[in-house]
Amino acid sequence: MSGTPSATPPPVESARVEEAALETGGRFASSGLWRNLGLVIALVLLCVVGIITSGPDFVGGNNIVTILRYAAIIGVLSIGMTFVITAGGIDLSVGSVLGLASVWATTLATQTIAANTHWIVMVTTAVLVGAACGLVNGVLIAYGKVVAFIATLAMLVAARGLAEIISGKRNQNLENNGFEAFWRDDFLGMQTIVWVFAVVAVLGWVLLNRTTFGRRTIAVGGNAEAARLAGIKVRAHTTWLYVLCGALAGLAGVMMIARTTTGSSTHGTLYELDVIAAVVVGGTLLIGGRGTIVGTVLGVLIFATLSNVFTQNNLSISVQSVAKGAIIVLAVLLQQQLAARSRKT
Amino acid sequence: MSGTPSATPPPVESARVEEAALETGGRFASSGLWRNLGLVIALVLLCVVGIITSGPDFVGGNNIVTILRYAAIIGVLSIGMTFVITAGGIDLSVGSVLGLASVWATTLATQTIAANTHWIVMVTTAVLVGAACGLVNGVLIAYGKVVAFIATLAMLVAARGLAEIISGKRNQNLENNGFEAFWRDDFLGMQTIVWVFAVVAVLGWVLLNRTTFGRRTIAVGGNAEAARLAGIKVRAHTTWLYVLCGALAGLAGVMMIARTTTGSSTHGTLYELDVIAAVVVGGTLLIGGRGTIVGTVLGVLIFATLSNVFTQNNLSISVQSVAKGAIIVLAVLLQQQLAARSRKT
Amino acid sequence: TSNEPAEEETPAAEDDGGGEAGGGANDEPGETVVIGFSAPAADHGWMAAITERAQEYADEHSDIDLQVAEGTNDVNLQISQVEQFINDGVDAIVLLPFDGAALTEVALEAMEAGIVVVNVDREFNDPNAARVTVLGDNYGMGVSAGQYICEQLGDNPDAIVAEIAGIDSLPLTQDRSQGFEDALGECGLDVDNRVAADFTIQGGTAATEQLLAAAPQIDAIWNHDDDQGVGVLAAIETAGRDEFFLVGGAGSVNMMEEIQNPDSIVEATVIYPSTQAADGIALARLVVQGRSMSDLVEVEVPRLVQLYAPVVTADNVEQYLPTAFES
Amino acid sequence: MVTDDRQLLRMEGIVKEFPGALALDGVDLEVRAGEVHCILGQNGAGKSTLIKVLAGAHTPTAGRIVLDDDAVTFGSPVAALRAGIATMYQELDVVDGLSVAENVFLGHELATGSVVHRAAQHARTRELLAVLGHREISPRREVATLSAAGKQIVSMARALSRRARVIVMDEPSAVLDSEEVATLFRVVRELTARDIAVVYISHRLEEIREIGDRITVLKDGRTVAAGLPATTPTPDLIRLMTGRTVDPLRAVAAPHDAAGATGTDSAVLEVESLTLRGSYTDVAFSVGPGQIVGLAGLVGSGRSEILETIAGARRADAGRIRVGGVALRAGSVAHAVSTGVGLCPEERKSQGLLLDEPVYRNITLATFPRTSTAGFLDEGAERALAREQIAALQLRPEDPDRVTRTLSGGNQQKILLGRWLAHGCRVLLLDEPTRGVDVGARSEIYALVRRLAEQGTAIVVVSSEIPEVLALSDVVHVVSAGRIVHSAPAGSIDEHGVLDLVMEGALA
Ligand SMILES: Nc1ncnc2c1ncn2[C@@H]1O[C@H](COP(=O)(O)OP(=O)(O)OP(=O)(O)O)[C@@H](O)[C@H]1O
Ligand SMILES: Nc1ncnc2c1ncn2[C@@H]1O[C@H](COP(=O)(O)OP(=O)(O)OP(=O)(O)O)[C@@H](O)[C@H]1O
Ligand SMILES: [Mg+2]
Ligand SMILES: [Mg+2]
Repeated sequence: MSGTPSATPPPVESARVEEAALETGGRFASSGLWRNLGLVIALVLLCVVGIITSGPDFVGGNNIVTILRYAAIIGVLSIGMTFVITAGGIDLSVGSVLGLASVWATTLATQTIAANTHWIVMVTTAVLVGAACGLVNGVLIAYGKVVAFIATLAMLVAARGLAEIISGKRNQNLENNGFEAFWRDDFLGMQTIVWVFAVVAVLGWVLLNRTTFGRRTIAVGGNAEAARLAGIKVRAHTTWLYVLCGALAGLAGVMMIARTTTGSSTHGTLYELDVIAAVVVGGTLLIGGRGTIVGTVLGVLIFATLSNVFTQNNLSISVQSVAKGAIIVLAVLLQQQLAARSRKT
Repeated sequence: MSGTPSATPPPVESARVEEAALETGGRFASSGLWRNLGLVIALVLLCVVGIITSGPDFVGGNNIVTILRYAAIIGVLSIGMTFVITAGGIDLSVGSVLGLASVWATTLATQTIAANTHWIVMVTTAVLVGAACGLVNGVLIAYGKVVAFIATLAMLVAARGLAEIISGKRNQNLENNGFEAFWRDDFLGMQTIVWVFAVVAVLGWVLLNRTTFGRRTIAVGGNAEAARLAGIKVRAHTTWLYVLCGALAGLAGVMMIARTTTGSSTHGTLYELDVIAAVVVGGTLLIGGRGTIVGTVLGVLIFATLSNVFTQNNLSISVQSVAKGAIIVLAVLLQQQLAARSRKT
Repeated sequence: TSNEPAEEETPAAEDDGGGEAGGGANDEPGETVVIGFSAPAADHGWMAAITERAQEYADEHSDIDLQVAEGTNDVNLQISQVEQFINDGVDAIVLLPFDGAALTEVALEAMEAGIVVVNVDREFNDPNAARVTVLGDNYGMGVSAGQYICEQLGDNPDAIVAEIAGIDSLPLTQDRSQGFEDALGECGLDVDNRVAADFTIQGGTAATEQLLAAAPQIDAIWNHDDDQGVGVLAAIETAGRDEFFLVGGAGSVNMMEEIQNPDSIVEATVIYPSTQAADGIALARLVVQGRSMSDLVEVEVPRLVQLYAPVVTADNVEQYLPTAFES
Repeated sequence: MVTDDRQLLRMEGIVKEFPGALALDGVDLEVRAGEVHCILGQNGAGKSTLIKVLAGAHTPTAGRIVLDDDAVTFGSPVAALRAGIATMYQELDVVDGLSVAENVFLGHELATGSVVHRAAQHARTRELLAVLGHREISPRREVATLSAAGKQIVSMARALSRRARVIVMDEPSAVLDSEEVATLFRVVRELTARDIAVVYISHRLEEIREIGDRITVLKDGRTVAAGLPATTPTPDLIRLMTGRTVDPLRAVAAPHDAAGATGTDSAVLEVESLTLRGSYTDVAFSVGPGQIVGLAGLVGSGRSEILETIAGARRADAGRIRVGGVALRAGSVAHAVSTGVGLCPEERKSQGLLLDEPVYRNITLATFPRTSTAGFLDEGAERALAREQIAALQLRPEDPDRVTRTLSGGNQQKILLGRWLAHGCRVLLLDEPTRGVDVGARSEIYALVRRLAEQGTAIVVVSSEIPEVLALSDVVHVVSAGRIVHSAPAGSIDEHGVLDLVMEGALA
């Protein structure tokens, strides 16, 4: 393919080495430690601020749980996004797919026929709806060759609209006791959705770091042409990645139902930005080829803790925004300092 | 320069090649023709739909002007974005920078001291505010090596917050007759802002295609290392690109004031998505290295006409969203068909 | 399904509503009136209800041809929608602007073009920009909520009062909060914790959880908006807190059902009518057809109609349920 | 050191340290005006790093550069260019999105007030291309549409466009065929005649014989010999570079026995009337077990496309491909790989390697499904597998966890071979397997290819170095303008014969 040289060289060789260094620092293990160390420090700093400003209760069980609950949904979305971004793609539609799934599942649940069906049916529906949207994204991108940004932007708009049509812009109130019993219940002091996040994160880590699927994902993101010539079915794989991301968005939809007891076409509005921010702050490269689940989880927790600290201090939303912007940048800069340090060692 | 890695390469190598083909298709002229032909056809189709559904008045002067007025602001933002994306970067903050600039300029204008100052002062303020935000973005990205997506996302959040603080969340009503006289006046049947868009577009075209600045922008986006080795100051250049984009966002802020007679922290909310969509549909590569002003202008007009057609037909809002999603994808697919064709020739 | 009741009840409500307001004569079909309608994005129940009520009212009147533009929060787009209505030469434009000030100029253009402009809910900053203005009472909402809470807690000056606002950057939110603050001030109370959501359920849940985590002991909460109220209640339930009572805003069906339920913490909600736009359409029709509000002696339709913001409690909830909106 | 009047440039004790790698450890280089100064060294010896230091692309950790007897420091490429040092880098340094002319004048555009004089640039570029004997390339043409060779020409034109006193060429001949190289040398002679110094890096010793005046040899980042005459006998040079004595080509003087040459009956790979419009037409040949078939021809003759089609990376417009009797699914790399076809692509960086991944993951890229159980990876097994290959290929450094990007070109090439050795295939397709590979590594690679053949692998080699093809393969097919114009046992034809055939084919 004499055409490929034109497309492949990464925008900036040196910058890419730089970036790569952030991730690898010549040797693997070491930098991974350093990178996450940077995020951990950021997180600890936030907690310190929290404790100073609003007393030791900040790290008390209640507040921790609050933060985790808040983080859970964004978290599940971020795990899926990590895979897509690692493969060099992007999915702007996660937020509205979440909304669509929540509406679909609840309309099903609120229909008399389904009132007495088991809640598993509901969950399955949501996940399938999400996976279906992901499939459309994936096929458009991998086979239709539509730029991921555009294809998923289109899905963002379309899914939201479909959700509105289905729900008639009404909140679908949940009428399924079995569901409430399981999903809104606490287990070892944590609401189910927190456990779901934990499980998804662990499985995600295994999938990305310990399976051929994860390895293929990294290869596709790192150099798709090389992956293809090595016999990896790049298109099929890409499609599966978006299906995975969509299915997780569907699951997140269920979690949103659990959290709010309703399905609504407005669920998940603008989540895509929070999710991408968390993933990238976590250290996954937007140019693809390198992804870290641990980093993503830390990124999610940092943002969740951040807004918690803000509310604890009763800050005005506007001030929060300004501070948030500054902190995002500082977090990334800190991270880079440490990564650079790690390269020297 | 490290802004460039933030460009989102499509996951599939072949997709990249395909994309490159969109742009080059063997020879420039021909493919340029083909690519734009694709967009022109899409535009014509939309107009045909418009005429069928709402009579010949659709292409009557009045409606055309309406479409152009609406397109003008997004258009000016898109020109700036075209440069940033061509250089392999991205600027998510244009919308909120627009809002900030509008607020800043109007607070200035509503201050008694400034009541009698010339409106030029106001315009200058807005543009400077925009440029300043752009400078921050540029420095963070080029020198701080913060991924463009994150840096500008932070700016998005921060600028919005700052705008709210400055305006106290009240919109600032314009009290400057000189300004109104010039900016809200018609000239040859077009409101001033339409002419501003026209001028910016033409200057943008010249800048990108006929000056060293433009050529170097493509070099930075296409192969930053090569650019560096050829003696181009990649970091400085990258910074200037974001300054340019910011300044244009400031100008767009002025246009928004002209259109609404108010400055508000809510101006320009979510414009970033519309703008990026227009630029990419226009045929500029998100991975950088290729940019087209003509395409961008056509992209902007297509979206403007689209929502105009929608209003004409008073479709249900939700149906509109679904349709919009579908149309975006179709436009891109059509575009690719023609580009592929042009490669064969 | 959850939205069936709306379909059943609302038409009825509109009919006798129309009857009381307009009297027999005004329901007679007149010459057809083309009305352009533009409102912010129907991104939550109340706004959705606004648009649907308007649509329903138009459907019931054979002489109304309603043009509905894509709901949007982009003033730039909304302006161009109005411009299109002017181009199409509609008889009247019913406009619920995302931002009143921003659409004043284009509304003036419409008026100059001889089109009857009816301004709904968010006020223009030039009285000449509209022939009729139909306003909800945002400041009044805050006052009513504040007064109710004062009645309940008045005796205890250091009671903890929390406020869950809507989209903080909207002037209407500012007005509501201002009214609330002023009314509380009357009885020596103040807002101890304030969080802002965004009229969405998820926003309500998130904001409330944070609020509850931040304030271990609360006596009363005012939630600006019953749409986000669903999320607010979910969060309260999750936290298992019930030491306080909650006052809602806008007046959705499920909030009123909560009010009917004695062991719910929801004690009251302040109505913010979702029929404003429908009323706007009704008035636009009358103006264009040169009719008057026949219960009034005046032969012209008045230029300002401000709707009342009553407090709904267990005592009077039956009276309001029929016209409540499904969030 | 003694400075004679002709001396133009001197580099003393240059040290360059990268995080985790000491690339240069005290290099001395001394260049005279009007000479062709060759730099020899194994892959990873530090040649490219040295010239990047000279070009201001890297700032040296230590050492000084003396130009016209006064010390200079190049903070940036611009500084070096101003000082009259123009460089053609090893990695193609052109911008695809720009036209040929724009690439040539990138960074020093002909412009007034930053408005480009396109006409002037086109005119000047046309002259430069004429000098380089490539009138057919239009200055307006977009560089993305040029083949690798075409791009090399463009960066050559760029170097010429500068008013340079020293022109550095880092392996310019790597992507060129013998015709192109001849033109290149003509140009070089014209330059030196104008008293311009040329620093020339290549792994092809015969080129150095032909063009070079003096030679500096690098080994492991140190200068092991400076200012040798170009007449220094090959064995000495090789010993200096590698510390061993090898003559790559003789090392593998192919036993052209009948067994190797025939074997069509039991052919492993059979290609029938294969056609890809715009690249090649009606290509047919077959490769028996243990047979090495070479495709000789000029750059752009379509050889890569043929290999890529066999590997399933391209879908032919017509024709059939069979491996061991099994017809390959057209356009399916996965199927080709699973049937035992492996391709070492021409552009190793863009088509072959995950540059930011560790070496072992690149070696196991086609194999990791096998080292895994039920989809779960066993990195231990992967590393073990990788270590075997690293040892077999004598990869430097011998570290499976090293990030691939930081290895030198030749070592990267070895990784690609290692990938298919690890995978083990019945048909191995090698596109320019020794491009940019040093003498030592070459002989290793040749020996390796031989060994594979002896183990029964069917091998197809594409190379622009005709002697290489002739020495390595049993049967040679001469490709010209997308057609096989001649097929013969390698023994029965020599370089000139091949070139004549190519020319005829091109004319026909
Ligand atoms: N960016 C880098 N980071 C770390 N090490 C590097 C980097 N670039 C080069 N090196 C190391 O420096 C040494 C010299 O590399 P260089 O490319 O100069 O070798 P070379 O002589 O040009 O080899 P070749 O003939 O294959 O081009 C190698 O060991 C390589 O691994
Ligand atoms: N990017 C490209 N765009 C269009 N045509 C190209 C491109 N690259 C190569 N070609 C054409 O495809 C054919 C084969 O090119 P290629 O260089 O792959 O042949 P080759 O024999 O493999 O040369 P090499 O010895 O460099 O491998 C030639 O006609 C060439 O001009
Ligand atoms: Mg080299
Ligand atoms: Mg080739």
